[in-house]
Formats: sequence, structure tokens, C-alpha cells
Amino acid sequence: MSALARIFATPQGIVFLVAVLFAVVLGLLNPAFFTPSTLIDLARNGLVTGIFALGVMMVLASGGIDVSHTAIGAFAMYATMKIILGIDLDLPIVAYFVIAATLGAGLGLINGLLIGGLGLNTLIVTLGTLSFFRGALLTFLGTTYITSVPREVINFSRTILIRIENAVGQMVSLPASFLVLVAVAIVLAIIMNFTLFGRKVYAIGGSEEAAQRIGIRIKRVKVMIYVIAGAIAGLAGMTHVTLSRMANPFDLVGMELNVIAAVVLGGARITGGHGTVLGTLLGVFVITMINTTLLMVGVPSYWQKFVIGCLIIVGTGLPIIFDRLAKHRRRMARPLEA
Amino acid sequence: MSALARIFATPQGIVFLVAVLFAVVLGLLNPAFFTPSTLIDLARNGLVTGIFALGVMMVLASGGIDVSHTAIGAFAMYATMKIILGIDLDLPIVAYFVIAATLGAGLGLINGLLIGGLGLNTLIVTLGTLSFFRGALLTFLGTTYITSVPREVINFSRTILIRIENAVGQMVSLPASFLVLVAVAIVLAIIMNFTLFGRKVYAIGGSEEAAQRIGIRIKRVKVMIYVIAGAIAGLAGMTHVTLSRMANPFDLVGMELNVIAAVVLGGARITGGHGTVLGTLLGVFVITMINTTLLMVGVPSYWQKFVIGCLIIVGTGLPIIFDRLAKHRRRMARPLEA
Amino acid sequence: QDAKHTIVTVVKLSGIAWFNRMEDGVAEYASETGHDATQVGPASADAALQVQMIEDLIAKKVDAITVVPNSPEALEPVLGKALDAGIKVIGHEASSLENVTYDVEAFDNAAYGRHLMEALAQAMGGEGEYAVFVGHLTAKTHNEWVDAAIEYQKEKYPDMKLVTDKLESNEQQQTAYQKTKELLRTYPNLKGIQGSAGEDVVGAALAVEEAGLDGKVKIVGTSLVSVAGPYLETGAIDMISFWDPAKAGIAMNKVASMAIAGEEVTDGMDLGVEGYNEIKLDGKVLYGQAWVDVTTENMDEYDF
Amino acid sequence: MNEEANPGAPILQMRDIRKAYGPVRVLEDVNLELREGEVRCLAGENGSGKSTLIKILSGVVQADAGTVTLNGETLKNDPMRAISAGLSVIYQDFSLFPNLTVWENIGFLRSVTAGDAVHRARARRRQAVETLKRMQVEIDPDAPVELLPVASKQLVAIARALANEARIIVMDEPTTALTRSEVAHLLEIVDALKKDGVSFLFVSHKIEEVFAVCDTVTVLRDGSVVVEGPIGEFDAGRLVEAMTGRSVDSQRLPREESPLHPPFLAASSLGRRGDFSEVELELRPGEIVSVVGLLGSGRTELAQTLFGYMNPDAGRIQIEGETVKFGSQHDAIAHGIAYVPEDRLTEGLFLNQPIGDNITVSSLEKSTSFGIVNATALLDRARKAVKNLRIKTPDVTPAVATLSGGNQQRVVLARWMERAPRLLILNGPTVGVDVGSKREIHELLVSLSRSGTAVMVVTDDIPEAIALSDRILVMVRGRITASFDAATVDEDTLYDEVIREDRT
Ligand SMILES: Nc1ncnc2c1ncn2[C@@H]1O[C@H](COP(=O)(O)OP(=O)(O)OP(=O)(O)O)[C@@H](O)[C@H]1O
Ligand SMILES: Nc1ncnc2c1ncn2[C@@H]1O[C@H](COP(=O)(O)OP(=O)(O)OP(=O)(O)O)[C@@H](O)[C@H]1O
Ligand SMILES: [Mg+2]
Ligand SMILES: [Mg+2]
Repeated sequence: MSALARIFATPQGIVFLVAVLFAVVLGLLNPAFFTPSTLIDLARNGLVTGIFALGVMMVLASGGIDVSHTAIGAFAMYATMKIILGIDLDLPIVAYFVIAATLGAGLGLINGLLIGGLGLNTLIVTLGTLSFFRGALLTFLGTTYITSVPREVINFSRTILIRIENAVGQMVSLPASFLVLVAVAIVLAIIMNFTLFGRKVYAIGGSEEAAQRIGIRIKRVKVMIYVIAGAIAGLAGMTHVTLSRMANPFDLVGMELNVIAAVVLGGARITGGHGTVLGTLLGVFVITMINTTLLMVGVPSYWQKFVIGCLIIVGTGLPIIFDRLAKHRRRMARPLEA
Repeated sequence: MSALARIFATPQGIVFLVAVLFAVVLGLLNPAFFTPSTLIDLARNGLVTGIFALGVMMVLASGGIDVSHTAIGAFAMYATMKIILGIDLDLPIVAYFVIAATLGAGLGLINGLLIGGLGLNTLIVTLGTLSFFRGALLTFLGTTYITSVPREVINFSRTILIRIENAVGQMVSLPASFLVLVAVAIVLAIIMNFTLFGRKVYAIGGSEEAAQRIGIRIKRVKVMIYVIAGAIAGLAGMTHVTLSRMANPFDLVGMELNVIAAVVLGGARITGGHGTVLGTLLGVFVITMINTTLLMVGVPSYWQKFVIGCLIIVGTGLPIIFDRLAKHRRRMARPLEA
Repeated sequence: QDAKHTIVTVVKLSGIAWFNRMEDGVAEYASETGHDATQVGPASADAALQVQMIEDLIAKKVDAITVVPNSPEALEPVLGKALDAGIKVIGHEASSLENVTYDVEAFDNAAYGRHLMEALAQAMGGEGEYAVFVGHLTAKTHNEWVDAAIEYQKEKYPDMKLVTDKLESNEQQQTAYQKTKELLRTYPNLKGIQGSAGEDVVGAALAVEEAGLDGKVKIVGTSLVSVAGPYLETGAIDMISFWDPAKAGIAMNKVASMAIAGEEVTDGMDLGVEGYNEIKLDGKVLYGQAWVDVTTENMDEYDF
Repeated sequence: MNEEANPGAPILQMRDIRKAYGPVRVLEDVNLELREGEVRCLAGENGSGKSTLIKILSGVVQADAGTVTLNGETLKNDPMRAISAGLSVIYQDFSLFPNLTVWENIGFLRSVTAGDAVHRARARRRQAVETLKRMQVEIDPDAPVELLPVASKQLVAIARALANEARIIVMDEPTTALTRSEVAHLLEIVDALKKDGVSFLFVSHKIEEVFAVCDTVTVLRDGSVVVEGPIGEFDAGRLVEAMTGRSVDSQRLPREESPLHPPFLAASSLGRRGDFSEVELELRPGEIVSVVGLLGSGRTELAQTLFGYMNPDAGRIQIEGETVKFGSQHDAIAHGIAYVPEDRLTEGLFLNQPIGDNITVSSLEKSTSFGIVNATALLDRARKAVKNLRIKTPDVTPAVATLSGGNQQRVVLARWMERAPRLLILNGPTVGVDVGSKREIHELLVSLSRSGTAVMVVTDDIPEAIALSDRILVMVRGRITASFDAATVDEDTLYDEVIREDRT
């Protein structure tokens, strides 16, 4: 197989190629596309999805699925703001993230206990908790926007990592919250690749029964997986606040299928055992690019759905077709005499 | 095990008991609840969810999952109205349903070919087609309400099966579209229980490998499953039009997780091989009751999410706990000598 | 005019009749003036999606953005960013917006709310229970209408009674329908419903008709003939009011052009658009007198 | 070819079958014929290609070259056509529907071949009940298959093949989970059907079964047919030699006497409601103890209780003199106990993950420092283990699913040996393993035991128990009824003891 063919034979490869193609077309239609500012813009727009996606990737790698992550994120962000406004202390911004991650981990623990402890199906549990967490948020915590966010949050959201001028003289800036994504990505990559825990996650995703037989404490590992995923979702929620400078309890929920689509485009398999941090980030990048740049070239927004739908299907379907063709060709290439 | 305990040991049993309990509480809070009109009201409110749920149940029984059904329903309903307004012929109302079912079957065929033909993962494919069908609808068919629906539709939606007066002198009526649900339920029950095709669906849900080995043509059966599910979704879409007397292309999509929750509450397993028509209808009934009656007793609407979340978790969790307890008790009842 | 301006109108939700009509006005303005005036809107009425669209418009460096926000507060930061980038921002249905150059309102919201309540009270005979719908509890305009209406009722029609808090329809006919049904069951003596979003009265009318209560429960609210027509015809809806979104679209674009050109907008000025012939300027907000009432009698005059 | 042995036209012909998975050639120019009423044994070591040949025959797997002709009709890679042409297969992994009832599982094949449109529930159930009765097995026809123990599942798989009124029945190791009496019934049925002209293709690693039932033998080695002929031309030694290419000793393994160590694990009056009671057991380093007994005698439960997978209701377990209580199997693992389950396919292996990972996954700690795993060290260990256990694979990277059954079993063993356990409990360690490999595994276990590990083997293979163990315990209805020195006991004595309760 040629190098190109080999790339085409993986879902990530297809997705990557489509993304490149897409970018080229966009660039032809709108030359302003090929500027560093576009990249920064995409990085900013894909921030929250990216953080969510990393948590979801770990869950997928363990053979589960998590649709409750957005509800956890929304709950954690809103509760954090309530708590901080309630205690009225000047906390550093790191404390905000710690609180949000802790709350997220707490909600993740509920998922984990139900899934690991009771052994319930992950889709069912997270469907339930998606509804449950969201209902709890709106019923008990409130339904009004918090626009008077503390000064620390505003300051943090004004902290800029890179600021460059784009072609038409406007400033495009990468907010400091991008560091949250970077940090989560690095930590998760280390966990998944270099720790025993990460290996166990992939093992469970491969075969739960087998993992149990060799003495992996599945329950514990699973609880841990959902706690970590919850903490990551909490961080995503808090990041969302620093980007929008307000806490809207209605935000975030509704994007869960989008996040899962990104993770899957990034090569994680819904059947478990597979998934990488880098692939996931690529998937998020592609989805974000499609979601935010079609408008730039004047394509109506409904096309986005259409294009993403195509991409998911093509990205998972083409590798299989190529694989079949390659197999057929290999078989045909063999001499008739054994 | 006592009879009660045995009921408690199945998810449907739990759900049913919770529903009864819930109804009793509602009745105490608002005596108007225990009237035939409540039942009719619930039947009408759960109509569209119910039809969708039956199609989803079949897919779940085969070991798949379908999140694209709402997009198929929306596409079929809107396209049907466009076609009929376009050809400007006086067709009987049955023709409307036939057109919608045919369109739905056509879209289902796309799912079927991708899942059965290419062997792609069902969640990925239907995630993709959910986005794809919806994008196609809004991009190519239109985004405006159709309020000037043909006279046949209005007439049909004014055709009433049962009309009774409730305690306060208002009319509560069961529209003729209820017959669509009844018809779909009966036909599906026959298919699933009395045809070999139905048994093959359960067989594939139980073990695909085994099904293939005993000569079941999995691809064909799968394509057929998604075609039928698509047709059912088309009928649900058309039913929605006859209830709301307008075709809004933005309707329906967004309720897919709700439908799946209903099916799961009704005892279908996400891992395949299980699911009944009756159970599904029960699940829909419970979800509808919670969704529409909490306001009657003055509970804010966000509680609904909270309650449904709890119910999903309890409904799937309790049977497992009961099962464990029962097993333990049975063992303890045995004599110590083997 | 030699300079060609790029003006983009960002609406709450694309595809619904209301904003399609506004798009007609925007297109009319574009063809009359030669400016590049267009309209965009998200697929669901979601403030976050609007924020994203405006971010993109800032990146595209348009000359002016006119916006009908889903949630004014949510848009403040991004609109501020637009102003910083030298883009003119014209609001509509959002008199509270701070980060705008001007805000164009078809009328004073309180006056409009009182007007609707007057119509409802007339239909109800000045007494009985009623309920009110808003599109979103966070939609400023709807709340201003309804708040003024309720206040007006308390003052002028003490025999009328609001039965429950403002109901939220999410601008969806299905939601309005569902909640009206629940309302009718919970408050069987209900006699009136006032809607705010264009879908509210339609959903309410369907529920009322199904309950066999048409004529007994009066329905008044903001909507369009193309949406509420069938129910106006049968009398299930007593009266709808609206301001012509096309005219509002033209007025917004006109103000935007003036702002780009650096022209001043003054109190009492004539924008040359029907209903905006003598505007009232209050800070950055300018009000017209552009409401239209429609009943069975005059519904044929409107085709949108 | 020996035409005289079985007159009559061949109803099945496989010609020049060739199959490769990637670079691995699994079958090369295999020819096979089957006549009416013939029982042909397909013999060969693990990985010689038996299951693959069967899958090609049934149309589940496509051959790269060659033809399959059934009743004069050339089959084209379509299970449906093969089944309607009269072929029934009992697969090595059963291929049942766990969610369906026993009777529906048995009847399904028939429904599919008959091309039924409607579900004829009553007729199918009746046929299923009749078939079960004919096999003299008592299984509730209305129970869902997922609740059955492995042995019953295998019986249901056999019943399904028999119920289909097939002309050719292929059995890929049908007796791995069965006890002697069940095997005897099965062989009786085979004999009876044979008289009606039904042909069989029979795969088994149990040599005595082969000689008991087969008329002809085809031996595969490394994907090619090495010998073929009537069973009369073979004796056990020759058959094994044909399969392995060398002669294999079936006698008790020689071993050096090991001094009597104090027991590593001792159980006294151990009991569990409904499963076993009053079990006294001592497992010592340097000694191999076998527990033999019939299905349902409680052997598995005893083993699992010692592994902490189940809780005992009575008695106590001591490890090196200390009374212990296992909360879960993790406690047992922490004490150095390892357990190799009987159902390796579903319980033991990560089928879709690389061989290397499967070998090292339970001993990652060994190559871990400060929570960080050393990947190169893992790879080295895996390669060494593959070499030590002679696992047939080009590398440690392919998925375990690509290995044959016997080689998969070795992977399971390799994994546990990586942990260097103090006590190794094996449940049916050589189920589905060919004679050559079996011997090698036995040798491995003996050397493991001599190096100071306590070994307990649960098996129903009496020759295996004698060849392998130092001490043999017999379990009847939950009680240990006898203990023998393996060096002196003979097969018949042992078998009599095992079925003692049956006769009374
Ligand atoms: N799907 C597959 N992909 C790659 N290689 C395979 C696959 N299936 C089987 N093989 C290889 O084909 C060879 C023959 O396997 P097969 O299962 O036919 O052996 P067998 O004779 O049935 O052995 P056993 O007695 O252990 O069951 C083995 O080397 C195995 O590794
Ligand atoms: N999951 C289950 N549900 C119901 N009954 C079961 C289940 N598992 C086992 N049994 C029953 O428990 C008894 C013991 O079965 P099991 O196969 O474990 O015996 P065993 O002593 O291990 O024999 P062997 O080792 O030969 O399999 C059997 O009668 C079986 O029917
Ligand atoms: Mg085999
Ligand atoms: Mg057993």
C-alpha cells in the first residue's frame, strides 16, 4: 500500500485529509483563511468542546459512553459561581477551577458508583444523570444568568496568551483558558499512556470479563474513570464561564452529541479499547473548523449539519471500503498456485 | 419470591410501580387526576413519542441504536407536506401517511445500507445521519413553517375517536391519529412475535456471529430493520403534523434521547436481544405522565428532568439490587450440607 | 451614496415567518440602496450561537451589525468587542443593550403591553382569570410587554386575575400548546391568554379549540397572519398585533447606514419608513409607533 | 485414497482449499471427502487449520481458492446455502443466542432452512423437546440460554445440529465441556444417525473418542493433509505421530520426588450452601493436586471459593498457617493465588488486543516504577514468554483472536506464570488442547510445581489427572470422597470412584 492509501485506511486519516481539503477550498474562497489568526480563532472556538472531548475519549476507551458530561459541566460552572459569590472571598482563579473540578468529580462519582458499583449500562446511567443533573441544577440552584461574575474571572478572561492582528487590522487573541485545554491534554496523555491506570482503562475497554479475571479491580477503575471524566467536565464548564464572562445554567447541555461526534472522528471507537488524546484533538479541530468557518464563506448555517453528518459517515465508512478493496486486491495479486 | 417481589425484580415492574405511586400522589394532590379524561390526555400527549419509540425498540432489540429517528420523522413530515402542496391534488389522508412512511423508509434505507451493508457502528451512523438528514431538510427543503396545511389534514385532526367532558366541563378528546399508534403497535407486535423476521431480529440482537453462522442473512435483516424503523419514524412525523396542524421543520429533533429513555424504561436493553411492544408503550406512558402532569400539581417544569433522571436510574438500578438480594436469600435458604 | 456598506442583520432564529419577513425588508433595503445588507440567524434560539455568529462577523469585518438578541446580557461582551473593532451595532427588541450605537424599537414596549392588555380586557369583558406567555423568561422585550400589561390590568381592571407566573413557550408552538392544556386543567375558569412570541397564540389556540373552549377563552397576542391565520379565521384567536418586521429591518439598516456615514439621529426625526415617521429618541434608544392590529376582518390585508 | 472402506458416492467434496490470513498460510491445497454414513475424524494439533477448514465448509469464511461441493452443488461462501444443502455445524464456541430460550435456539436453524415466514412456535418447541429427550439430557426447554452452565450450552448446540435433520453434521470439539456419560450418549446418537446415512466430520483432541466413533481419519499438519485413511490403519501412537510429526508419550510424566513442604493453603470443613461441604484440603508447594468429579459436583465452586470469587458459608481457609478471609479475588491475588478459568474465550482473554499485552497485562506492576509503565520491558517479557511456551505466532503484536484455541490457552497460562504465583489453580487447563501441546503444558506445570509453586487442577479428564498430578482428590456431590496417590492409582479405579454416587 502506498503511503497515501495507508493514511486513507484509518478514520483519522480520512478526517485529516477532508479537513485539509476543506481548508484549501475555504482558502480559495476566502484568502483571509490562511492566516495565523484563523488558527487562533479555531483554537479559541474549540476550547470547551476540546476539554469535554478529552474526558469523553477516556470513557469511550474504557468501553463506556458518557452523555452526561455537558450537564456536569453546566452544574459545576453554575454551582462554582454560586459558591464563590456566596462566600464572598477573594480567591485566585486557580481556586475556581479547583472547585469546579471537584464538583465535577463529585457528580462523576455518582455516575461511577452506578456504573462501576451497580454494574448498570453506561448509556442508560448517563442518560439518566444527564436529565438528573440538569434538573437538579435548574430546580435547586437557579435558572437566572449570573452576569456579575467576580473580578478574577474577568481578569483571567482578559489575560491573553497570543494576540495578533489579522489581515484587516483586527486583533485576534488566544485567551489564557487555552492553557486549561493544554494541561488537561498533557495530563490525560500521560495517564493513558504511561500509567498503570491508563493501561487498565484500555484493558477494560478490550474485555471487561478478562480484565476482571486477571485481578483488575474493575469497579474501582470504573469509578475512577467517571470521577476523572467528571472533573474534566467541570473544568470545561469553568472554562466556558471564563470565555463567556457569565454563567448561564442553560448553556452547554445539548452539545453532547457534537462532542461525541468529535471524539469518534478522532478515532476512538464506540466499542471501547481505542482512543488517543491527539486523535481526539484532531477530531475537535475538524468539527470546530466546519462549525465556525462555513459561515465565513457565506454558506448558510444549516449546511454545517449536513457537512458534519457526511463527514462522520465518510470518515467511518471509507476506511472500511478501502480496507475491503485492499484485501481483495491483495488476494487477487497472489499467484494461483500456492 | 412473592408476587410483588417478582414484579419488583424487572425494570418494567419497577417503572410500573413507580408510575402507580406517582399517579396516587398526583391524585391526592389533585383529585381531578383520577378521571378518564386524564388517560385520554396522556394517550394524546404520548402519541408521537410512542410511535417513535416502537421503531427504536425494534432497533434496540437487534442490538443497534438509532438516534436519527427524529430527523427522519421531521424530514418525512416536511417533505410530505411540500410534495402534496406542490402537486396540488386532493389525496385522501391515508395517502399522506403512505407518502411519509415511504420517505421515512427511504431514509431508513440509507441507515440500513451503511449499517448492514458496510457494517458500520449503529451509533456512529445514526449520529451522522441525524445531522445529515436534518441538515438536508433545512438546507434543501426549507426552514419556514407550513401553516396552510391541506384541508384533509385539518379534517383528520378534527376527527375524534372519543370525546368526553372532564370534571370542569372541558372537552378532552382522543384524535383519530391515535389509530396510527394502535396500528403500528399491533403490526409491530405481530412482526416481532409471530414472524421469523421478528425472531431473527432478536437472534441478531443476541449474537450476530451466531446468527450469521446459522444462515441468517444479517445484512438483509439489518437493512430491513432500519427501513421499517424509518417508515415508523415517517408515520410519527406525519402524526405530529396532524396533531399540530402545521409543519415546522425545527420540530421533533431534540427528543431522541427522551424516546430512547422511554424505550429503555420499557425494558428493552441497550445491549440488544430484549424489548417488547407492551413494555415500550408502558415506558412511553410513564415518561409522558411525568412530562405533562407535574404542572397540574404546581411543580415547576424543571422538576420533570430531575424526576425522569431519577426514574431511569432507579428503574434500571433497583432490579439489579433486588436480584442480588434475592439470589443471596435463596442461597441462604439452602441447607449447609451440599 | 458612493460607499457600499456591509450590514449584517443577526436575528434570534432563522426560518420562522417573523424573521423571514424581516429578511424581506433587509433585501428590499439592499436592492434600494445598493448596500450589501444581509440577514443571518441560528437554527435554534440560542444566545451562544448568536455570539458565535457575531464573532465570525467581527472576523469578517463588516461595517455594521444589526441584531435581535435572544438574550441581551449574553451578547453584551461580544457586541462590546464589535464596537471596539469599529463596527456599528444597532439593536432591536433590546432597549437595555449597552454596547450598541443605537437601538431601534418599533414602539415603546410598555405602551405596547398596555395596548395588548386593553384588547384582552375588552374581549374578556374586564373580568376573569388570565395567563401570560413569554418566549423566554430571559427575553427582555417580552417581559417588558407583559410586566406593563399586568401592571395596567391591576390598575384598570381589578376584576381580572393573573393565575400563575409568566409561562415560557421557548417560542415553540408545541410548548405553548402543552402548557396551555395544563393551564386549562389546573385553572378551569381561565378566560384569557396573552401571548408574546409569534407561536404562543397558535399553540394556545390549538389547545383551547381541542378543549372545546373556543370563544370562551380569549386569546390575544403578538403574531403574524401567516402563522395565526387559520385560528384568526375560526375566531379561536381574537386579535393579534405585530409590528411589521420588514419595516423594522429597513429602519435598523437605515440607522446603521446613518451611523456608518457619521450622521446624527435626532428626536422627532422621520426615518422615511412607515411607522417610524416621527421617532422618539431616549438616550441611545429610538422608538417608532409601528404596531398593527389584526382581527378576522382585516386579516386579508397582510400576506406575511 | 481408500475407496473400498466406504462404498457409495461422496456427498461432500472439498478440493484444493487454500486460505491465508495476511502472510500466514493456514490451509494449503486441502482435499477432503465425505461419503454417506461415514464418520470422518479431522485431527491435527492446535492451529493446524481444522476450525478454519470447517468455517470454509460452512461458508462463514471465504477460501482464497478451491471448491466445496455438497450433493453435487458447488457452494459459494454462503452459510444459508450450505445449511439448506443439509449441513449442520457445532462450532467450537457454540454460537448460541444467549437471549433466546433453549427450544428457540434448537429450533432456529430448522426455521431458517425451512424458509419459514411465520414463527411456528409450537412445532419448533415440540421438536426441540423431542431432540433433548433423544439425547437423554434434562435441560429446561424454556430457560434462556444465558443462564445455563457451559456444559448445558454445549448440549444445546449439539441438539440444534441434531434437530435440523441434517445430512452432514460437523462437530468441532463437541465434548470439551461434557462428562463421560454425556459423551457416551452423544456417541450412541452418532452411531444411530450413521445408520440412517448421516455423515459426520468430527474434531476432537480426545484420542479415545476418535477411536470410539470414527471410520476414517484425515490428519492436518500446518495446513496440509499429511495422512488419510480408515481408522483401522491407525493406533493412538501413529495418529499422534502423524499430527505432531514426532512420537508423544502418554504415560505419567516422570518427575523427581519433592520433599514434603508445609501446606501453602489449607482448608478445613470448608462448605458453601448448595455447592460443597466438609472439604478438607491441603495444597503444598512442589505438589500438583487434581480434583476430579462430574458436572455439578461442585469442583468449580470449590476452586472459585479458594480464589475468593465466592464466599464460603462454613469452615476456614488458612494460608501458611494464618486464617484468612477473602473479601474478593483481589485478596486472593494479593496472597499470590492465581486462577485460570475454564471458559478461556469469554473469561480469560482480551481477544482483540495484542498477544503481548495479554501476556503482561496481569503483571504490569513488575515493569512499573512510580506509576509509570516501562513499555520496552513489557515487550521483552512478552517475547520471552512466547518463546518459553512455544506459542505459535510470528510476533507478539497480532491480536489474540488470530491464534488457534490451543495457542490462546497458552497465552492464558503465560500470563499467570508472569506473576510467579505461589498457588496456581487451573480449571480444565487443557480443554481443547491437542495431545502434543497438552503434554507440553503438563511438563510446564510439573516444572513449575518443582520450582516451589503449589498447583491445583480441576479436570474431568482422568488420564490427564493421572499423567499430571501427585495426588488426586475425587469429588462427589459436594464432598471429597477419596484421595489417591497418582503414581499408583489406575484409570478404572478412579473412574469407578467418580461415578460412585451415580450407580447407587
Ligand atoms: N481470523 C483470523 N485471522 C488471522 N489468523 C487466523 C484467524 N483465524 C485463524 N487464524 C489462524 O489460522 C490457524 C488455524 O486456526 P484454526 O482455528 O483453524 O486451528 P485449529 O486447528 O482449529 O486449532 P484448535 O485445535 O486449537 O482449535 C492458526 O494459526 C490461527 O492463528
Ligand atoms: N448462572 C447459573 N444460573 C443457574 N444455575 C446455574 C448457573 N451456573 C450454574 N448453575 C447450576 O449449578 C450447578 C453447578 O454447575 P457447574 O457447571 O458450575 O458445576 P461444576 O461442579 O463446576 O461442574 P463442571 O466443572 O463440570 O462444570 C449446575 O446444576 C448448574 O445447572
Ligand atoms: Mg479449532
Ligand atoms: Mg463448572
